[in-house]
Amino acid sequence: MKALLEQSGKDLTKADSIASGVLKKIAGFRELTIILIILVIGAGLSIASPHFFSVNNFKAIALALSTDSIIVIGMTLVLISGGIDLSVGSVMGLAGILTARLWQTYNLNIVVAALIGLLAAVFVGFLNGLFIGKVGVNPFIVTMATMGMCRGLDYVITNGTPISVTNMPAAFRTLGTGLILDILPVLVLIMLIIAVISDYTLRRSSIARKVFYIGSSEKAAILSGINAQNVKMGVYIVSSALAGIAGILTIARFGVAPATTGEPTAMMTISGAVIGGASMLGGEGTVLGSILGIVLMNFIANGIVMLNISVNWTQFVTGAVLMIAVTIDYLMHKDK
Amino acid sequence: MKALLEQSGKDLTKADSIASGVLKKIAGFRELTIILIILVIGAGLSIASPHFFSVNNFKAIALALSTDSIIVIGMTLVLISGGIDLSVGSVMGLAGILTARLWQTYNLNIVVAALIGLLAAVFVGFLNGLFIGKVGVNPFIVTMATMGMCRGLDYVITNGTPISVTNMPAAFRTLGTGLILDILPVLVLIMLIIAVISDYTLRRSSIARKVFYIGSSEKAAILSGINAQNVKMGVYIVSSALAGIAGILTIARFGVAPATTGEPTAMMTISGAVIGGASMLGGEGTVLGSILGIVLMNFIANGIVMLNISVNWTQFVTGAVLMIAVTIDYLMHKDK
Amino acid sequence: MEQKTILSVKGINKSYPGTKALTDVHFDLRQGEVHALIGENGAGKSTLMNIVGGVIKPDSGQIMLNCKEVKFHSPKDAQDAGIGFVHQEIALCPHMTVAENIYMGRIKGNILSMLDFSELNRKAGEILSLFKTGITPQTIVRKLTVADQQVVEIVKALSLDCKILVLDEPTSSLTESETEALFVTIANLKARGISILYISHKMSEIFRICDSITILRDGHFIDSLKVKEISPEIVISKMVGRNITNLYPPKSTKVTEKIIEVRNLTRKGVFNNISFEISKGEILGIAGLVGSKRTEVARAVCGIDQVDSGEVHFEGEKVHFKSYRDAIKRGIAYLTEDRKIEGLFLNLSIKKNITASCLEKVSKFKIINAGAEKNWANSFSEKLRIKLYNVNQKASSLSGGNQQKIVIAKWLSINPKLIFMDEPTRGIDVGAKSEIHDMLRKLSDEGIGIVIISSELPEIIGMCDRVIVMSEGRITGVLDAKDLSEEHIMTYAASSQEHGFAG
Amino acid sequence: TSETAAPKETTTGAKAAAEVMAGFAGSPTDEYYMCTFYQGADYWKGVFIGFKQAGDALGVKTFYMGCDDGDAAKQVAVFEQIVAKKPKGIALSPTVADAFVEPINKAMEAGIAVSCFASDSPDSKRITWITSDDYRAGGEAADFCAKALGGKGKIGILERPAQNNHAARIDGFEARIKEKYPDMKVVARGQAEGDQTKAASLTSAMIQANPDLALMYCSAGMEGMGAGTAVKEAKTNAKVFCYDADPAVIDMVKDGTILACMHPNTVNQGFWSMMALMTYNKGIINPISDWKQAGRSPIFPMMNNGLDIVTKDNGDAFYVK
Ligand SMILES: Nc1ncnc2c1ncn2[C@@H]1O[C@H](COP(=O)(O)OP(=O)(O)OP(=O)(O)O)[C@@H](O)[C@H]1O
Ligand SMILES: Nc1ncnc2c1ncn2[C@@H]1O[C@H](COP(=O)(O)OP(=O)(O)OP(=O)(O)O)[C@@H](O)[C@H]1O
Ligand SMILES: [Mg+2]
Ligand SMILES: [Mg+2]
Repeated sequence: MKALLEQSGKDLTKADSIASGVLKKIAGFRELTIILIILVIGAGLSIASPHFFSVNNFKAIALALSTDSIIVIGMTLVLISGGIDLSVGSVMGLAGILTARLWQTYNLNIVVAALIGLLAAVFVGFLNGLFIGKVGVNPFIVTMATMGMCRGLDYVITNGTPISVTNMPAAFRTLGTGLILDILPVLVLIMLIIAVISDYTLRRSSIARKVFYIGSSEKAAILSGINAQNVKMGVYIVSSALAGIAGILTIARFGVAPATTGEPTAMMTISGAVIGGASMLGGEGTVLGSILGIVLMNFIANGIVMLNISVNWTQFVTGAVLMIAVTIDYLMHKDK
Repeated sequence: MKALLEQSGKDLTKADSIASGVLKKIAGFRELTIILIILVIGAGLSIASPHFFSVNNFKAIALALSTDSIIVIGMTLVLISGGIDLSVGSVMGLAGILTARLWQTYNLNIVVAALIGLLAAVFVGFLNGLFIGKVGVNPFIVTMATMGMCRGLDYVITNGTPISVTNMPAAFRTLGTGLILDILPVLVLIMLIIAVISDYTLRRSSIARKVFYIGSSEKAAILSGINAQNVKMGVYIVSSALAGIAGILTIARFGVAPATTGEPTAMMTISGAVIGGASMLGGEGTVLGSILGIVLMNFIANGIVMLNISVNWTQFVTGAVLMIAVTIDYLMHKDK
Repeated sequence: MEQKTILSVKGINKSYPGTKALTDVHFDLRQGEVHALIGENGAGKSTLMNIVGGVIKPDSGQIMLNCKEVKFHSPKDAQDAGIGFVHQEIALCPHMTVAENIYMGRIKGNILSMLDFSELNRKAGEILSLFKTGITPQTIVRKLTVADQQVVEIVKALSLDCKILVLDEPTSSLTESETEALFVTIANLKARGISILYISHKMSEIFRICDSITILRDGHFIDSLKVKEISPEIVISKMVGRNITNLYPPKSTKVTEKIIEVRNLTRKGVFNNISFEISKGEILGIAGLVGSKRTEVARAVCGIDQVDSGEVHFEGEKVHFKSYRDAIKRGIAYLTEDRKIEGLFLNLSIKKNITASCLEKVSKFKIINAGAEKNWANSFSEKLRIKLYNVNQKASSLSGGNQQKIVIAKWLSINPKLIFMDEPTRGIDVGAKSEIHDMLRKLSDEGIGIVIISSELPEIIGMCDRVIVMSEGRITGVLDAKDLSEEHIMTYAASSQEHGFAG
Repeated sequence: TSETAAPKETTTGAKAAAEVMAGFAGSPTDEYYMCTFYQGADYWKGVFIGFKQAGDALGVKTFYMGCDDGDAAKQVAVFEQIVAKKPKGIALSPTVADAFVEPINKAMEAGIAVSCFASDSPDSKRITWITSDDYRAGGEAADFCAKALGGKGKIGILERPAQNNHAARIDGFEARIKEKYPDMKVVARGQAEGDQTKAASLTSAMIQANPDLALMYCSAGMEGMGAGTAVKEAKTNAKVFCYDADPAVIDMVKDGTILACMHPNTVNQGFWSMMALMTYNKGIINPISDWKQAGRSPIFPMMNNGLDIVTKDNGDAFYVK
């Protein structure tokens, strides 16, 4: 009898330890708290507003956050490398605007036009990488300068007037406006595909690990023979390229390319990434976390409309909720 | 004869070494290159435009940069501590708007109103310090949240409509509009006084030194017996207080308090400080350098007006000049 | 049998602003030999190795590898040429796992560049097992102690398939057992024909494992010798330019009143029931293996970490330090074992580093007197013989040993009444070490309480008047000066039960 | 609702002016500036077209300068630096009225004529204000929308509350709704800060919260385009009304994404600003014996440059080039 008891006792402990192991694994999962916070906010909104928890609202939110989610992937990479990229918004604008201008005024094939737009974005990333990685100038200033230059080009190319491309080929516009099975926007699908691939790549690929090495300790990385210059170059190119893709998708969605496209993007994506656990000092960050950061911000924005909060209070409430959310997130990770 | 030669040879070397010592001292002076760059841009503009080198233009530039120069001092301190303060612009707005509302709607004495406005700013600094210093949340997110909250309050207090206070007591408005000897604006004088005192304090005071220690290595600072929490608290309070002062001076200058006051301020002051040698990683920065950074940015902006650069090209030119300037500055400091 | 020369450097010069680090230095390294590079702090050893390792470029000079001249433009070039390097300053990525750090620089995935982490961890675990430490490949490096990080550094270099291995003070933070493991590995490598360049300030090590020695002094080549043909005394005199006879100062003569008494200090899960006392005039040693929680005890007494129970009596009065600041105010200081992260402000000047904890001493009305601060720093750098160009130099531009001296200067600056020194002479050359030891004895004679935590048993034995030995967070033995020997200490350090000293 | 001539005729008007008023011409060294905030916005382009046409006709140099954002301090800095260049006149659209009182007065004292357009600084000594009157535009927009919706329905608003002229567009609209259309109700308001993605997110959230939303009223074109896309994506029948008839907006009006947009006659605004400045400088008109002593401007205190509502039917007529 005693033996039996002991036996079952042992099993219990074992089961217990497995359970606690799983629990630990889950608790150690960096993104858990932010997911919980998002769920809590979501639950609150579902109770407070009958319209929040609906397929259509989620579709709307997903559409709203898809381009930022694409761009935040690049931003995450940049932050992990220990840098910052303020130029994403204006690069996003540039790619879209150039594509629109080439198609509309110069009658280029839309695919060719989009490729050139993307190439222009990549070129800006190359410039950023050149000055930051090779020359060694401060990333904040370099990307602020390229931000200004690209935004300038956005004005020059549009001449201040939004370029209208509503009549672009339907296949192209489908990228921004299409719906799959009448429920999943193509844009959201594209975002999800990019996100899943890059989340996996960031965790698994040896090239992406190099970005972590550099951000964690550039000196150690260089001493170990990692070519920090090239890796940084790559990081800024990826960031710009993703911004470029987002820019092209944006014109496909709206059918218009104004010079101001992407003005709030840099702040939005930096915040999203930092909320999601990326460190401004480098070495830390995940794609999942960053996208969750963007989701959190969009939930707050959506909630404000759902709860019919007055325009004047919008920014106050956003700030306050953000403060509470990140403080909770921080406190829950403090010991780890 | 030979002895004589040797003698003089020796002396020559000595004179040489004194001269090179002085040269080294000057060359070692961090702010030298940026001063040179400013002088070169100034010289270029003087040649290109007959209006640049004029008392009125310099007065206009000095007025334009005075509030940013006050705020950049706090930003420098924050950056030295290894943090960042995105809330300065909205705090600047808040102090001015609250002062204006208290005076205009509640008929408070202007001095009392201004003190309350300043107190509100200090309180925001306290909040920033609390969450960043004591709790330990990321400075970017905390100040982004307080930025949102203050901007929100700015909208709530103004209700979106700029508060007009043109008829404030003359003595108060003199702070913003007065001229000394018909040439030196009072506002510029105030800025200069604050700048000189804080430049000295930052170089010399033991409290300010602690900010450098924390920014250079927070761990080492704590293990040297420095109360990092309190120092950080202080840093954010100073930053907000200076932003508050700038906000009150702004309403004295313009006689009106719009909710948007200070929107570009955070970017402007961060850039100015970084251009002037402050490090986003902490531990480095001077008041003189940061103000010179602001001067540089204002020279560029002024040059665009002076040279009648077309609106569409403004941002491009600003970005390009900035890129060139900081690259030169960087290359000249590279070896040191 | 004369082996062939694999590496030969000639006419190397390197200057920094204000300092000529190397002047016309040359030496030859033969295949399969262990070649020591020795010299005082700041003699230029690390600089020379950094040139060999492609980290910095010489102003002039040649590097011949297998009789062919090579020019390295980056550490990668040197690595590709078969040169492995353990740097003096730990250069790991703190956010990443041990395994990832070990394979940093050679990390390669499959065709899609995807990594197999379990394979990576397995391989890392294999090499790590050489050192019998508790380090697991999945641990995040940030969470390791300096000692463990040093092991990782070494393992990382060993895992390289190199022809020449440079070890710059690899044992400075290792304990005996890890040092032994390293020596076994070095012997294996040597047997495989790999050449090793070995920098250390520990003569015993050099005479145990090295075949030849190159001596540098003030950036100049002094001599290259065969170990078999020379004695430590001669090496030291060639190295410092004078004779050093008495390595350790005489022991305490009179012990007076008690300074501090620690009773039953416990921090759950870390250490238990720690009791000891220190009196004026004696130097107390704390010995133990890495992980015996010596550091944690010292930190707790200083109020850096909080305890669960126990009492501290300082100067006859019960004290409870809420923070380290309180302890510093009372004159209690802790010199950290991790100088790079916890001790130094690398991008600030030497001057500012030295005065970090005593600003009030050089300022009036909270305004720092620049002259006074400079004098203060100068006087300490003279006292500790810090090799510098001027005190406005950044701390990062000093040699490793001189950086350690700065940290010591910082704490001596506060005129402490009691100081815990965690590995105080790590990386410090023999000459300076004996000066520091003399100074500690002098301070102790002046009535300052001194506690030395050291993994270097000779230092413990040579310096201390009383030693407590710790193991797994408990005090397992207390030894008086007359009973001090390596065997006794090691017995207690390895035991898990409390002993009184019997015999 | 169309009150003024189409742009084409304005051009003819400029030529006519040049012929009739030959003696009115300025000197080619005279410089006239136009100064705005959010300088890249399309709105100002139309204004500058008119400003430049008049300037060319009168033989003076015209320039356009401004600041990138809506920050009063920044715009004042640009304005004061323009003043330092001692031009003959400045046409100004101030971001915040009172912030410009002193700077305008100082410029006037220094002999530089300043007139306001679009937005105003009424307490300053500026010689005149030329505008389409945004408050009235808001009222007319309300009438138009009410008619299109049959006088009832829920309304969402996208606004830029800190900008005087945008605020007036909203205030005028709301006042008219309250006054005349009891069955129409504003149920949601938001600010998208000129970003179409934000505008789209806000609009879709508003539609989710109010599935029967009938109208999105937007104080600017960027907001209108974003709202239009969101309405399409949500597949509801909500209509979008906005301002700024730039070509992209007109395209969307024509394809039905946007119901209609308000077009202030910007070219006229610029043209008459130039004319007013010149008239003032040349002292051509002196309505009373001594206007300087009387402390008033010799010319009209305000001029309405008119506005149009651009719909599917008349859209083609409004492409400015
Ligand atoms: N970046 C630098 N700037 C200026 N001086 C430097 C720099 N790096 C090294 N030095 C100087 O070069 C000299 C040689 O330094 P090195 O690090 O080679 O000494 P070391 O022999 O390794 O000393 P230790 O035993 O203390 O490690 C020192 O005087 C040091 O201060
Ligand atoms: N029981 C243990 N078994 C194996 N390793 C341990 C154990 N406890 C601690 N360690 C290792 O030792 C480290 C803790 O070192 P700690 O600082 O406590 O040692 P210490 O005695 O102070 O040594 P030192 O004086 O060299 O710093 C941990 O990072 C851990 O890796
Ligand atoms: Mg060294
Ligand atoms: Mg330890």
